[in-house]
Amino acid sequence: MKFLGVVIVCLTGALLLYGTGEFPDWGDPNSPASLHLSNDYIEKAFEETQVPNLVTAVLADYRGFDTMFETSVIFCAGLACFLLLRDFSQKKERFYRHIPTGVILHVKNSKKILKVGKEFEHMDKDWVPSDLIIKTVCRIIIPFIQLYALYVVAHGDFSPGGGFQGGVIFGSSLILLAISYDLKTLVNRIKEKVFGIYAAIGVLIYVGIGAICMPMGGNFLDYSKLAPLVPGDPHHIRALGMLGIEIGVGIAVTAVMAIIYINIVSEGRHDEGL
Amino acid sequence: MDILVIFCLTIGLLFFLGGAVGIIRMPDFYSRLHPAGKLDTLGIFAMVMGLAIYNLHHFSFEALLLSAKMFLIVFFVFLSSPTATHSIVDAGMRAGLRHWTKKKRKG
Amino acid sequence: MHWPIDLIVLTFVIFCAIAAISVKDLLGTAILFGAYSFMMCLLWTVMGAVDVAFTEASVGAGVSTVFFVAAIFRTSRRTKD
Amino acid sequence: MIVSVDDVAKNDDKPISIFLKSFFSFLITFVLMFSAWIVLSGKFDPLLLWLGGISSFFVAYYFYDLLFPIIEKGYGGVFLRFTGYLPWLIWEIVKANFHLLYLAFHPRMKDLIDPHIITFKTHLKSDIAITTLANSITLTPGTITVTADSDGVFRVHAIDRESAEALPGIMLKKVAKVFGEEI
Amino acid sequence: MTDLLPLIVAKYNYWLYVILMMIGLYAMIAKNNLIKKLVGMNIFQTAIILFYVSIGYKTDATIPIIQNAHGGGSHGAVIHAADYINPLPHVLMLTAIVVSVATFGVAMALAVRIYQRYQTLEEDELRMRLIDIGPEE
Amino acid sequence: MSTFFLSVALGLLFLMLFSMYRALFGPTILDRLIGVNAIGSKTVILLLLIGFLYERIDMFVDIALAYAFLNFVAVLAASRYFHKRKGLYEESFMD
Amino acid sequence: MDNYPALIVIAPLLTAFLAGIAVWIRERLAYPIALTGLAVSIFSAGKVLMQVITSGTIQYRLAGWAPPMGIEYRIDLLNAMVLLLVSSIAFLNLVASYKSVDQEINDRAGSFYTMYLLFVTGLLGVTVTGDLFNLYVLIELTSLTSYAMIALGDRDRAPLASLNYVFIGVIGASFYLLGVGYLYMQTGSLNMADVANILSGIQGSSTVLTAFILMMIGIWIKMAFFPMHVWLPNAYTYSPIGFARVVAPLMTKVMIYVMIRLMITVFGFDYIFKTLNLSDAVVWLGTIAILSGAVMALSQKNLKKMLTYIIVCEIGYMVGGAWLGNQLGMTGAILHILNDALMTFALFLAVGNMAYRLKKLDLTDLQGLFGKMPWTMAGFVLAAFSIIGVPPTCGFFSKWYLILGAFEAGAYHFAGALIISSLLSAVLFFKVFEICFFEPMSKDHGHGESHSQVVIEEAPISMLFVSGLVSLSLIVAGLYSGTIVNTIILPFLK
Repeated sequence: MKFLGVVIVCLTGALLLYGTGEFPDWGDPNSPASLHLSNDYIEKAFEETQVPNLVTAVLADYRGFDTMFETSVIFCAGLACFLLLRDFSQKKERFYRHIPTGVILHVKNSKKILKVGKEFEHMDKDWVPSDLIIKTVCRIIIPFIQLYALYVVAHGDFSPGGGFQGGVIFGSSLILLAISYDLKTLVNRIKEKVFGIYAAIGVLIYVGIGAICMPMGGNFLDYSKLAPLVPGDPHHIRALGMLGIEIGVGIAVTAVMAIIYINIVSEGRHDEGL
Repeated sequence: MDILVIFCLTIGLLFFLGGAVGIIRMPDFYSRLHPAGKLDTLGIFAMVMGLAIYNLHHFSFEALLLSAKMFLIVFFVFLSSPTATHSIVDAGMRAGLRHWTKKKRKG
Repeated sequence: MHWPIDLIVLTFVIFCAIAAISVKDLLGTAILFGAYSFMMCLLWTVMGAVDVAFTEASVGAGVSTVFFVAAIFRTSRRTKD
Repeated sequence: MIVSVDDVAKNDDKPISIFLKSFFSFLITFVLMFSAWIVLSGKFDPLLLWLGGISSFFVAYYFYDLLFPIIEKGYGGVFLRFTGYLPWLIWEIVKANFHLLYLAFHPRMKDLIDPHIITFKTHLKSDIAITTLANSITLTPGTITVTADSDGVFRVHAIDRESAEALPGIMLKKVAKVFGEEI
Repeated sequence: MTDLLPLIVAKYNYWLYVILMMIGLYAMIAKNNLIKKLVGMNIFQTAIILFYVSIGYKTDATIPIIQNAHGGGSHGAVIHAADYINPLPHVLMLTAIVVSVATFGVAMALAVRIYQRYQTLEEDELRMRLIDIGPEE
Repeated sequence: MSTFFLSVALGLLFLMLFSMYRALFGPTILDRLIGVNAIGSKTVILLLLIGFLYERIDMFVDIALAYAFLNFVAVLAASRYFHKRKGLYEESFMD
Repeated sequence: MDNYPALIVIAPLLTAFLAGIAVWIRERLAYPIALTGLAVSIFSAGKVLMQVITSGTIQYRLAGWAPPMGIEYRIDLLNAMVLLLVSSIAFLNLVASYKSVDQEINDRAGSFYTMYLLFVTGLLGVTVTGDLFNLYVLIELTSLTSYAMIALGDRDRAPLASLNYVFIGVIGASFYLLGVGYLYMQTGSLNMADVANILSGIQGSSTVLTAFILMMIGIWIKMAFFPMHVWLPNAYTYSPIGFARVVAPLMTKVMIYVMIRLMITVFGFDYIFKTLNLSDAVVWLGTIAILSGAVMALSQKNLKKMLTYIIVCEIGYMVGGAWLGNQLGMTGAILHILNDALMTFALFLAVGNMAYRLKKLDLTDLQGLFGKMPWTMAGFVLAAFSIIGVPPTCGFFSKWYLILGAFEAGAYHFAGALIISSLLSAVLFFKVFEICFFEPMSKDHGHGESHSQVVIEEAPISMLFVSGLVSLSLIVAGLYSGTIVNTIILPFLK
């Protein structure tokens, strides 16, 4: 297998190097790639969409259709993790802790499930007391990370960033919550159902905004036709449309990141994790 | 003004250099964490300070906010860097890594 | 103007890539993979692709590494090559 | 509003006061978040300000209990004293950093250092005070907090005798003063 | 030497991308551990992203975010195409990164599933286990 | 000034080599983790410096900030692994 | 109303997310939602086909931007035909799979339907789009859904087969993406028509050649053309039957459509057959693919796995036919996309019916099935005849075109391989019929009581109905193949 691998790799490498022979120089401003379409984008995009970040303008407007499927792909990944790993069966071996006394109960193979609440709480199998310092610091940092994520989503038009990046950062703040406390804190705080619904709703916002344009008399995703629905300057309607879809993307990505993390780290049982 | 910037950046670079040398030279994992975790933190502090001062060259309200934003980085690094260091040490302790001592070397 | 930085970072990237696939411990692979993402992010910033760099910073440094560690946590660190 | 189990356990006598406390913590979080938004955004577009308000509200509504789980009197004083504490801390950090720098570059470094672990007990109660002390210890070079539990017991890894002797000492006193606790 | 330098500077990005790609491809084909293969897959994908981003780069151009959009000359200023880096490859690569993360997540989930069932991630050991199970079904 | 920034950036990259050595050859996993953590902190500064080189610093601060956050998350996750799974494997680089 | 082209793709996409929400609120709603979405899609596809036949190529600008800057849909006769085919097969399979999904994945059926809709969306999008990069994203959407769905099948082997598919699929998609990058570097554009326009000026470039090779290899990996076919048999065999029935007929066919689209629209015949001299080699590869597929099918013991090797063999037909370099061969290849999709679908429907009752599909388990499930077996026989190429069924006609094309191009080896493989598949299917018909069940008495207690009866009516419908359509398609060639394929190739 190793030998075969080397042969295939060398063949591919040779082919690719052969292809580089006629490349224009790196950074050449007059290469065909930076002349044909890109000049049109750079010169017209700001004027037509009022969005200074050209990448966002192209991503969410000119090639918004790509981005829609990209979001679908993300949704799909979350759904796939759910479908593949989610395990609804209850574990027979359980650990409980009596909160007032701190006594740990080890229940083997019983059908009766203790009521979890004021007196008892669930316990992981390899239980580690969560570290006080990490816990406190994360408690302080997490709201700021979340605010920052929302800021990134909202400022996708003006600075680098956008729905996807903001969603990922928000998702990792939730992951941080799960790491610094334990997985159950996250799962109890935000239910699985909520994540599932949000993941779908996020993409639905995107597709929905696109679809509304059709009865308004435009093509799919043609935000300029939304002007009658939204108060404000019709000049900025495309920027507003982009903001709308980025919020959708952000919601979907947040939920999906959390779903993937929770399912992988707990093998789909949603009880204990990293 | 420029001199101040250059001074800050050089100091920062010096701290980073100390951190880098410390990482290479220290005998064991725990003592390596000392330069890595802390000299770098101070290095970030010094360098961001220098850059923030440079940013205020053309003074305006926006530039001030931008410098504040840079200091936000310092704020978070000051919070998170010791925590990360602590967490790594804790991991090392739990993993059962022995720390280097002088006696061991002599005996 | 930026090409010296670019070249050095690119060399680091290749070091990281080689190391990541040849370390005999999957957790080490995960950590080096994180470093690989850092370098990639830096590379894209040098080339002016700020959005791509942002995405890589958020994905590679944050989520991807965490998923990786989570998967290793649930499987095993052992590897033969 | 979400009331976590801990809160209920600690003050289950007056539900109204819980509501008020959580409302206050919500309000403080909101204000803090909004000012953070202003610093981050740097733009005063009405649309962006609205979005900032909504975002801050969102974060504050769902996660207010993270930043300020229990509101007690005298938070303002703590903030003030904490800002007074910071310059001293930074000065300590800088001073001690040069010491470590000297260690790192010293040709016979291995003779100078003597890593060992020390343990000491304090009477700090609140999480935030313990965390501040632990992080301050970690930040001042030569020492790293290994563990710190809620009883106030610290285990510290020190790189040489000199840094170890400075502990707990003056730093503990300062931190205790900031958070108004006994040593 | 003075002639060689411009030549190297002009093309090294493309050569190194090919090397990176070969590393990834080699790991995917020749490595025995499934997770190592996944890492190879990711390196392979990033190599492609590197290629695209290299296409978009222009010397002496700034990042593709219009300057002074809200500041001084909001509408009067003419935008010169040569001043800004080509945004299109960046857009494409954002999509590609997202796709690669999604694939990575799904592949991780699959790896966890396989480990649950077989308690190993080494390909040769997996093959042995499959023989133990017996032929079809 | 921009030449100075460039040289500072190159100096940082040179220093990164040291951390990189620890990350690539570190005898234990945790040494690698230290190396990567140190690389991360240098990267934050480098991002800012590149921002000054492009003279568009306002666009690069965001990335650096995100970086400072997320580096922390990754390191925390990796070290958290040891809180639950005991034992340090012996390992050797490239043989 | 001229939003039909968008509706074809948007309707299943929109309903997919509605179904995704329904999963968490009321899981039963997911199925009717999915049905509605696909029905709308079929309706729009039919409308679009009519429109294309009467008034020529349709262009649809997404987001209202003109083509090279925005993404456009460009629907000509070939597109429209494949669109209708894909949406109707997806719809019919959804009707048929209600029961089998319940049986196989009952606790998360709603999510299965969501995933299914996304898969179909991907296929439809791949077919309809006129943009090279959009094609990549949609291929990845299709692949990602199929990775997940395949892994849901057989508990022991499916995840591993799926992970292997992930690795190979990612290599394929990445090669395609790389090819697009090379093209973009030379042309600066991503729109197919625009790229073709620019390419006609720079044919000799080595970059374009590399791009062409990379894209072709990528697509071949995705369609499991001969040397890259290793992932296909395992992946399709172990996938859940409700999904195997749709992925087996559609995935590879759509990829062949993509190949033909790239050959005709982007690079152009002149470039491929005049500038490059690769066609002989590819036709030889096709020949080998046909022969090896047929031989390997013969050696299988599991019915489902046997059929997957037949798919590999059929891919050889189509790729070889398309690369013959003449009109007859191309006509045969395009007609075979249609016919083979129907044939494979009919076969897998029949297999699905069997699997619903039998659970195990080794050839020895099939004994006496003609008596137990007569209608299913009738459908199976019809589909088998079509694969062999017995005249009134549609398989005969496309093979006829392919053989004519091979003779015209002088590729006698290809024609020979076609005939040999027909004979081999005749042998193969008659072996299966023999087992199903002649051997009685009596042997099983000594085996144990469990086997004889399971009363095997005919499949549920919904599955049977679809199976019968599709099998009949094989004959209909055969009888009308002249019409199809004259109204759709020949005008398209002109």
